Amino acid sequence: MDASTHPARGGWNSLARNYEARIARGHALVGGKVVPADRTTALLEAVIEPGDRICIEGNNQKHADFLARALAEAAPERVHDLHVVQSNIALAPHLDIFESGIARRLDFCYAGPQGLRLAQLVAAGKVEVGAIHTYLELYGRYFTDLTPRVSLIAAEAADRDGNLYTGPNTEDTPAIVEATAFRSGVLIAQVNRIVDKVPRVDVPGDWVNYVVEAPKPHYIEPIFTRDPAAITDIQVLMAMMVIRGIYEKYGVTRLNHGIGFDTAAIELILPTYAEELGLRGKICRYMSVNPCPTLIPAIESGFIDAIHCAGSELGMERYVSERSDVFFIGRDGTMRSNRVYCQLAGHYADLFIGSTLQIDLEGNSSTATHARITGFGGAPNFGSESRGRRHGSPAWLAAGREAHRQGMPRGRKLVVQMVETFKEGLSPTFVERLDAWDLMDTFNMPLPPVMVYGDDLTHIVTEEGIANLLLCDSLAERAQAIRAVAGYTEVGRKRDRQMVEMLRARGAVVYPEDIGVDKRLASRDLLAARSIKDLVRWSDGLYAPPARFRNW
Amino acid sequence: MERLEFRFAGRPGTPVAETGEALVGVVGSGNLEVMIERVDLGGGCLAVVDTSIHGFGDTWQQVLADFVDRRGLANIRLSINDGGATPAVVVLRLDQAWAGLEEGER
Amino acid sequence: MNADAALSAPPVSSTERLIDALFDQASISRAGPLVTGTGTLDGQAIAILATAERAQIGADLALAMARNVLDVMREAPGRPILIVVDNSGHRLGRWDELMGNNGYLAHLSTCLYLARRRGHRVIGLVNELAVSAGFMALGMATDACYAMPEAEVRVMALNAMSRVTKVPLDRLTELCATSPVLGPGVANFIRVGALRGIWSGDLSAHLREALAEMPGERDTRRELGLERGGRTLARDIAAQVRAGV
Amino acid sequence: MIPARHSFQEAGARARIRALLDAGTFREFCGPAQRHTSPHLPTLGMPVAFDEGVVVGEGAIDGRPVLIAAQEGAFMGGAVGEVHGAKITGLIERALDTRPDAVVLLLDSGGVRLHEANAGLIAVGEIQRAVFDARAAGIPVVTVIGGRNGCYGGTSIIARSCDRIIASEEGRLSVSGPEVIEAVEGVEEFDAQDRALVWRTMGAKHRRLIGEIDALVADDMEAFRGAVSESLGKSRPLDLDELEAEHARLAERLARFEGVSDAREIWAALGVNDPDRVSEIEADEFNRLVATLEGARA
Repeated sequence: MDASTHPARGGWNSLARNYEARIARGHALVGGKVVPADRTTALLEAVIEPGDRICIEGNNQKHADFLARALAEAAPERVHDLHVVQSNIALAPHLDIFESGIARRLDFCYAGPQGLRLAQLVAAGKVEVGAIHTYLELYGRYFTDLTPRVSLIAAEAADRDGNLYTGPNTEDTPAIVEATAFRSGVLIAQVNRIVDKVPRVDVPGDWVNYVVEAPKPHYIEPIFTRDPAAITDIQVLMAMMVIRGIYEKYGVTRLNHGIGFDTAAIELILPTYAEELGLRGKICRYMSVNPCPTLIPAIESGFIDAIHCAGSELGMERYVSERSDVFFIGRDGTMRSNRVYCQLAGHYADLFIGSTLQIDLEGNSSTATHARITGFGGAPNFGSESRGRRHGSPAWLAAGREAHRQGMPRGRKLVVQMVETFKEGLSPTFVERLDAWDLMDTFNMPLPPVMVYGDDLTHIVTEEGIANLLLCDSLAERAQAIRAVAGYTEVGRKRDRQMVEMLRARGAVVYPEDIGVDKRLASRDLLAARSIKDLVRWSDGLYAPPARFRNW
Repeated sequence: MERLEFRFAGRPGTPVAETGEALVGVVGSGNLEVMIERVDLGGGCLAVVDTSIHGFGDTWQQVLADFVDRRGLANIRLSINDGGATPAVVVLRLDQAWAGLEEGER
Repeated sequence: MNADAALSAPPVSSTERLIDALFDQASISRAGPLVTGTGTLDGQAIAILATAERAQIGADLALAMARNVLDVMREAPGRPILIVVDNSGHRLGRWDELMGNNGYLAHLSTCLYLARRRGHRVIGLVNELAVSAGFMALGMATDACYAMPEAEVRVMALNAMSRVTKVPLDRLTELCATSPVLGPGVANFIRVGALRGIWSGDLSAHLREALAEMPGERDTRRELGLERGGRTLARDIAAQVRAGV
Repeated sequence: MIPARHSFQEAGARARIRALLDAGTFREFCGPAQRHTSPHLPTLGMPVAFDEGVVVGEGAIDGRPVLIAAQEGAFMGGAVGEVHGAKITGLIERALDTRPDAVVLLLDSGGVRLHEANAGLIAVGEIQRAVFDARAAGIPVVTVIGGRNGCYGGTSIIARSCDRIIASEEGRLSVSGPEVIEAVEGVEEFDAQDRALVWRTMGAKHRRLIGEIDALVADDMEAFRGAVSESLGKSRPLDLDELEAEHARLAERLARFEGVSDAREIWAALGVNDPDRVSEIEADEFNRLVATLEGARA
């Protein structure tokens, strides 16, 4: 760190003085807040200093892609050794800057499609990984030791004063902006259009230093759209078990769904299976999740009272706008999302349910695969016991009674993994040892990259049945309960049949027939929508799916 | 492709009561078709599996043995064309095939 | 189209040279890839419907060919038709698909079928190349189809086939050596019964012979395929289904 | 609007036949227990299907006898191989012997099966010949399109060789697949990922508007059954006058739409007020639109 920023040696406002100097250099170049697109790289070279901590906004969906490319075109003699602190590494320029030496150090959450190249760059010594975080952790560190000096963000529109409208995909912007703007950092926004008056102010203009109208709208990926046509009978069976064996049993009303086909199957049988069971109004009333199109039938049939979203989803804009009783909508009529609040809401909900790639005998699960660094995203925060929670709810208390059968009465968040025993290509989901251990060695990580720890997990649902880990009294019992639902995997075939029967008698292992799930009904016929077109029909034409999902 | 054949004792000596067959499922990636037929096997059962994924003989053996056992089958021939289905899908199709055979006989 | 063709005066195609060699006398005109006219052999007039230069059969070309067949039916009832097939298949393009090229190709083969029913002998001869739908709509819509020795008939080139089927090219090439159902080539299409045979040497004699043959009532290509060992199951399966077994 | 229908597209070949025919009337020929599988697929290391991916047989619709074939789209994309093709050919030829009220072909296919390409191509030609023979004998042949594969390649030519085509909005009918056009001619010519473009160019609504198919129905078994039932016993003549009329129709289309690059231009020219909405409307509204346009033309 520059010596002049230390109070003992350079006064109390060195960050602010440094900020003023940067802004002076920037204004000398571009004259005002609005930056012509072709001057963007020059501006970045002027306001970014070597060694800066920098955030290039990259969320699940919205990406400051134009600014990322502009930075990648900067001269490495002028801009180098940057420390990148951003949630998602999703685009090629995010890594190009490491290849060229513009950046050196990286703290992030999730790498997704760039995971393979990131691993190669780490191996080549081009990227020093500080740590891989969950979203809330990284944002937490923005407000402690990793505050960005310069943040490059993306918004839908700006006015000439720099007021920003993010549209439905607000996502991570508020967290980045707040940390940067209030600690003498520089904020540069790319917008799709500069207008006279923004529809609503998501970021006040006096926090924003520069706006650039990007030549093309920022990149948005429809990553939460699951085509019901791809949901299988097996997934329907698992969804039935989740509804009867968990949602109905505990009375789960506040929850967070993962974004896979498994949880989409649950959403799509709420209006059919759960409705017939008389569960409307009793389960699934409040959700913390993106506006996944597969939620439409459940919303339309009156299951869901309210949804808060971390971000939006392409094609859902009009539908969401027209359902302001359910979604969080601005005065302008479009949704406001916010990843931090959504993560927070989900953390204190009654239940998280998601999928994973591997589970071991303690119930630890991981989505890590060899040769890739993928990271965590938000699942570990959603998928963990909320030990700071103090308010009661029927589901939380019911789970608590199972979890704490002696001593101090407590509540318990339900954390559920929903997996098939084998994945496509016949690789087993249940393993004695997670690949995460090898990954730790390969990439020199401090810990194996575990997504959800076994002691946070309460239930595993497979096509075979449900393992209720709350009712297991020892690690040995826990392992047997897991084996009992692991089907024909090696792990499953090594089950001790006697012990499994004992666990079943206790309710720690539950098979479909034990909870009145009729396997013969487990077919796609139960899905309220079996195609994207059906979702459009449910939405009364308000949902406008992206072209790639259409078949009409 | 790998061909696997399994014989199960079933209920030895059981005479063939009726004839019939049922076909369920379609061969495709991650899917399979199962044909179930009543034939005279002296009370035993036979399964012939043609699968596109090699090296899962043990798993097939166990899945099929459980099925024969669970249903108490005799004189049943199972013919399977497999495009790499998971055991979950195999079990589902076996149950559907059995239901189809019984339905055809009603 | 006519005017353009006259202006650019393309070099004489192998299709036109072939037509010259087949007939005592032939009067043909060329419009782009389409070659039509009348030939005489032993004093008998034969309608000629041909394409040249490995034509791509777009909706417009298919329609023009169908027009020609309809005209022959109206103006010269019973006159035999010789189709010289030389194409790279149907034209791949947005406009052709917008128009519904499959409908145009089907219309062309329907016209040829009707001509056969109305007593026109329809003979096919593959000159340079016949590909997939271009072979189906023309060569296979005849009473009998033959090929020149250097011609090629195919569904798809092997390397493209390898990409689509994900079978390695080496393996495909190896299999083609033994399997007549798989790879391109006139010899394979003869073995599966899609082509009657090869015309070489005295071409007029071949044509004379083909014209003299009485058209069969039934589609006998399955039988040919069985006799020649290229398609061993089709005949019996079709017969069994026809018998309702 | 709540979709609570019995989807044709969702169903497999056997379920489609069950739903279209009168209960209990179906009798299958060359069924799976006979194991007439492809001898060619195993040489390429591919799995076979006991019914070769097509179900053929006879039954009744509203008490009237029909022959019916259903391609199983989930097996090798419904592609036509030697045995698959021979089953369909034999079925259509049976019509000459039994004279049913229709032969119904449920096509769901990408065309010729490349793993036995030559046998598949000639099989497609033989099916087409059998269709013509049946039609010439006065037996209507009806094509039904509503599966995931649409109706492409050689099967698209078979479809248009029949008397009548019934399709759902999800159906597609074209000789070239979008991916093939893109691969050969480039993404500028055709972006196969742009599925709205695919359906606008090859989908059943466009085909219905330009007159390439005869009936558009919702993706609903009952709707399909009704449309097939209406087609029973109705032949289109196979004579010179009919072909001249067809020719005039096809010629007019090419002349009128020369150089057009998007279906919406065509729809507008045909009198559709809001071409952008055509893709969005349901079958019944679409059919009202078609009726209005046809009324205006008459």
